Amino acid sequence: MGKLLAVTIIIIAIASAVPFVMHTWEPPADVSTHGGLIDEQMADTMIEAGVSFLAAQILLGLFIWQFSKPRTDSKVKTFPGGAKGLVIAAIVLVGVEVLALGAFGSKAWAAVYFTPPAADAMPVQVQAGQFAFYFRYPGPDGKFGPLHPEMINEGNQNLFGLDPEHDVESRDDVVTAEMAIPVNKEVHLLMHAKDVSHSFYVPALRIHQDFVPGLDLSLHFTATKVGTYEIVCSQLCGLGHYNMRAYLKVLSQQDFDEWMKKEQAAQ
Amino acid sequence: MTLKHVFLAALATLAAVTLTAAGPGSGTITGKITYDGTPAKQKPIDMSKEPSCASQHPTPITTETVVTGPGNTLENVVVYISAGAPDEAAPSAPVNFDQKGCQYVPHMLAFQTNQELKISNDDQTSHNIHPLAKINQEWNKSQPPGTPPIIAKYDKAEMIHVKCNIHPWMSGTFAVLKNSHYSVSDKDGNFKLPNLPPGKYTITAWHEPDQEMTQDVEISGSETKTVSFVFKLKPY
Amino acid sequence: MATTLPPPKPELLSLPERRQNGHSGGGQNLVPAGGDLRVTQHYSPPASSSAIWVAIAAICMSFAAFTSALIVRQGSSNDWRHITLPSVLFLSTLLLLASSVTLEVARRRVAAYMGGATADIAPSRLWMYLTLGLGLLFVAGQYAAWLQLRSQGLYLATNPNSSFFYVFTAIHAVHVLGGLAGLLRVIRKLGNASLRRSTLDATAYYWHFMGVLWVYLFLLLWLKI
Amino acid sequence: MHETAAPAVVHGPPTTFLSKHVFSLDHKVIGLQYYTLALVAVVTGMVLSWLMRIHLGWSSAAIPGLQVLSPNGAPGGVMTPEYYLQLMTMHATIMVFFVLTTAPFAAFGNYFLPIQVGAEDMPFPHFNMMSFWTTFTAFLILVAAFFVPDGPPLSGWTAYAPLSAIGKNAGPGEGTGQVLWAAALGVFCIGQLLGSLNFISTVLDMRTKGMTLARLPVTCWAWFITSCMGLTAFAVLMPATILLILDHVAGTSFFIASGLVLNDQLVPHSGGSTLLWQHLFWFFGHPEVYIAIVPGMGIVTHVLVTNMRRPMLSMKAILYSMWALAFLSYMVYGHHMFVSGMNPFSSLVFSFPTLMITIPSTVVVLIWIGSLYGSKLRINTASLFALGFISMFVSGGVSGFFLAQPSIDIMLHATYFVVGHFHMVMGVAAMFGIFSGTYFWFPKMTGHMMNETIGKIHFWLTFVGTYCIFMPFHYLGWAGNVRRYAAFTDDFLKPLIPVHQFITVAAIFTGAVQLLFIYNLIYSRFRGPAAPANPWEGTSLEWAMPSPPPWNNFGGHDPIVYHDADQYGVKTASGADYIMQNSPEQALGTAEGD
Repeated sequence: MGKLLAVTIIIIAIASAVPFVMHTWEPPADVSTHGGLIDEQMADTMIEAGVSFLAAQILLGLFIWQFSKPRTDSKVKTFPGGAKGLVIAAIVLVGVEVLALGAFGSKAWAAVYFTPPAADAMPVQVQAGQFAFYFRYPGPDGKFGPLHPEMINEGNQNLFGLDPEHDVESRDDVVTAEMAIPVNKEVHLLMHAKDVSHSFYVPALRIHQDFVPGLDLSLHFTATKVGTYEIVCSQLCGLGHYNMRAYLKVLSQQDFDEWMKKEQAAQ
Repeated sequence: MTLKHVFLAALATLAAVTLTAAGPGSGTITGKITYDGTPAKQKPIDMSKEPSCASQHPTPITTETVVTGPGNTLENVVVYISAGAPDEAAPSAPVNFDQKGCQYVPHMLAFQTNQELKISNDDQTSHNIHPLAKINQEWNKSQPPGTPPIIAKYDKAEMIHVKCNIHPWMSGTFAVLKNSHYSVSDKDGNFKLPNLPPGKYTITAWHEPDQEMTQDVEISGSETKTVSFVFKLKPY
Repeated sequence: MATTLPPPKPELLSLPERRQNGHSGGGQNLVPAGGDLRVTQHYSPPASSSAIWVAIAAICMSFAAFTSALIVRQGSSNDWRHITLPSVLFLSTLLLLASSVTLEVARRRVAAYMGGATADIAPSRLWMYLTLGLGLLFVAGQYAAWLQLRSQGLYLATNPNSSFFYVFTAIHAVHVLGGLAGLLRVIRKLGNASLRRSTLDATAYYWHFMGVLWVYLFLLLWLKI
Repeated sequence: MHETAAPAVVHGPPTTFLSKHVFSLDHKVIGLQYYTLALVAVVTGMVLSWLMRIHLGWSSAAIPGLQVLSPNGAPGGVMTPEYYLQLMTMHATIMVFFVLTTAPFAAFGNYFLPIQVGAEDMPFPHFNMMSFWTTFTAFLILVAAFFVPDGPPLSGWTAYAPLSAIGKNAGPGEGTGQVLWAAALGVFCIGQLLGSLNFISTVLDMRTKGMTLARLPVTCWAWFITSCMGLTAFAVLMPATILLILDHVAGTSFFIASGLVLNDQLVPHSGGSTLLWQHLFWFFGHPEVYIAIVPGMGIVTHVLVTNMRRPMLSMKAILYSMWALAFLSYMVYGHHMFVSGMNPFSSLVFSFPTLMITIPSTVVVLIWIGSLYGSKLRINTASLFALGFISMFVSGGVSGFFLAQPSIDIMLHATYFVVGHFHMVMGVAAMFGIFSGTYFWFPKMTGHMMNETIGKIHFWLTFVGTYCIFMPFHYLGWAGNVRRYAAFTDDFLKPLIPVHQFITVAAIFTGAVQLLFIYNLIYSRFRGPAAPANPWEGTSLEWAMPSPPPWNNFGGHDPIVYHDADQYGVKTASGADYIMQNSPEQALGTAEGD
């Protein structure tokens, strides 16, 4: 039965690795400027993790195979090198390797979080609420009008709580339910939560950031490929969490301008 | 069914008929709801988040907080007798409230206390019905597609704002009223309260979110009185 | 009656060391239930004396969590309004500190009694009751402080500072009540001569810790950091 | 050598039914009570997971009979999204608190810790009894959430504020249900604090003569380390739950920020901190994960060393690694919050200790595997589960390489990759530890042997089944499948539904297999052959007493300990290859070959 276990463990280990090796299931193709570093980091980590995983499982299997045989002699043997060798192996082969990986990975993290947005980045505000994202563009004046939470009324689509009657800046603000951005143009995303915690996850853009109620965060990114992508919420926000999404349209500058005109007309 | 039951049922039917059918000497109040000022612009609703609904509206529907008709008429105003008429038992027929194309049909639903309310989901997606009752018991239920209708009742009169938490643009109102004398203005702003026995009445016209106007009317005999309400509307 | 116990027998005072061979033994150090008070002092299981430090560590951890909550909450918004602490708190702080002194006096007297230095247990019980009384007064003082705040219109939810004030004082008061229950237990055991030295010490440490904890909380709330 | 005849009496023998079986002071009875509670909880949690899995595979399918259980949650048998989340919250809370914390730690720890240190009982039996009954009360409070009008909370076991703090306006179950949830956890903390206090004191003060710290069996160390973690972790969770309840019932604003709008209504709270809850919760939450797994590591080491018939290559390395894990567990909690909006510098700061966890984990795994080399491995159900534990621990552990890095977390945060990771490493691995411990100690606890054939079938089906369930979770997460979704309606998730359906089938199958285990438990408890005192030829003190042990463990005498618990693979005069801890016999040499 020991042999069967050994074989089972090794088969399971190899079978588990196959979909990763074959790229059966993959994240959507990257369309951001910063995503390359993340993908590289994922690939490197996959190699490290895959080798550790297979080595450990196969070694486990082999030893079970070998030493579960009933033996008549009373002798036991000790692993060559003893514990010391294994501890050193753990520290050097796995620990140092993984820490180095982490150190290199901070570069990818820094590319997202430790760089300021470009001065000419296009500001877009996103508001997450139960259970939809809404976006706001500042309009021709380049200014966002102030928010008045008490005025929020979804029934008449005052989704941000704008007060155009009193706030001049609000009058030209463009509120939309889908997000459109021009391709190859940096976007400065201002994140606002209406009610509870949400998250802004765009797998194709390699962007993932929680909304924090009471604390407006910002992100910046550049999309490099025209297309339609999904923005989903990944932070449990209530019963409609699964249905909380919006579409991100990456458009050519010309298409974007047209889209903006159409949205402005609809305000 | 025993004879007694048959008898009682017959008696009840008779009573109902005398109460509701136009007996001699019952009056009618009709009228038109109009507005003054500039109504708020109704914005188109972008349903791209729910493709199965968005595809049902080739041209986007708009919000329905103020629905106007030609000649400054105002739709979806509930007109009811707020004083002067006795409280009535609920009719046995249920009222229907549908969710279709991620929209409430009707937008304004008036019914009586303890009357059965039947809520159905005609869409391919889960809806959530969250009537924000303040006087009645508040509840919040989701309704996956293909599930039986939700049956509910309210035992106190109240104007209840109804929301779908999954689709935030969905908005409607339950007008829970104490008697059967009510009417919701149609697209020409018309309403009609028939079968009123003689008496002094206070009639109230209510428009969302919380605009309310009242007028006193006296009915003596089988007359038809016309009453108009003019709501003041602001663009914001 | 405990007060009529005879003086210790000399042979009982020279029992072997409690800890041997560099490790702490366990079960063999237990004494028969209801054993003689004079015997138990040497055989006392040390469990309660280490357990009390474990318990104190856990309580420290809880209040560290509360403290960090206070600091984070204070920084998270500009709605923090400093409240003036009710003046009765200064008095109750003194009461609690005084109770620590009286308990320490009581503890030393019991120790002296157990060690055979004195045969009179009555004064130590008096000091115990005094501690108990001061402890009760402290809790009453906290209650008075709450009333004082209420009269100023400061309730639990009025502002974050008052929220933390009520939470801190209430949770501390619950712990003090636990200490009072421990004191009552000690007094009862002293009465029927089943008190173990380690129980007494553990209760005393806990009580002193309540004092220290209160001073810490008081400063935290008073200093308006 | 004679045994010391100390009249050690912590408490007398039980005299009534109540004092024997219900309000027992006996650590063994309390251990069995904890085990039973865990068994009830795990069955509940597993049924919940079945319902969730069916819904995830076929989200519009009606589950027959569900509409009777919950007319609101499943009209016509079709689960509503909120009911899915409510079941998910309850599944996680029940599993984490009432199974993974109670079974390997409170149940086995209570039963065997005093025995293994050679004590008659824990030092504070009344606290011990209170510990169980408060935990039981906590379970009742939690389950009561099913029976309140709006049902249990839907905010997940992490209960992120402000969703969990605002009240019923935030969704069904967020009113009374969430308060019950928080109260249950607060009460649970009290129970575990009392338990930890007892465990720590037992190890420090109740060891018998000769039982030096160095001679403690590895399980004692594992429980001791777990208690130290539990003491600090639960002491932080309790304040958090108190503040959460106050936000609900007293109108305070600890966790609720200003200007929040729900259902077009302004929430009447202001200024609270959203991240405060996450910090408090994860400061508890990460050690909690180790509270679930470290006892399992101890049990597995104990079972393996007995069945390998040779000492571990280095028991010290395992012990130090467990301490290192416990220590690191407090420094890494921020890795749950990489994209939560906390300062991105802190993410990097939290990342490195997290990556460092690989070192002690790898050391333990390599010592286990290295010790297998040259051993005389005995294959029985207990050792099969112990070996399965290693395999699962490795599988669940390597995915940590990814999740420890903030940059990769951007892609994998809150996806099924995380779900696969923690289910494997703290769910399945910990369960394998529990199974291993059960098959190993059942003879001692009941006096009956368990049926090995059923046990082995149980192992094989469970081992393959759990891999079929949890490996695909990683593939889903890799493709960006967000967790905690009641249905998959997004374009990029729809193609993954067949994978979910496969997982559902595997989960139902594997769950059904567990009935074999329960049957085996019940059957063997009454019909199993009588167990000898030392069926596995073990060395630790639990094997030096009859099966099952008498109420006062060692019959009123304290054993004297002469050795550590690793005296396997030795030459003895009697020809046995082991020496028990309480045997004064000295080894004639090791039986080590070339």
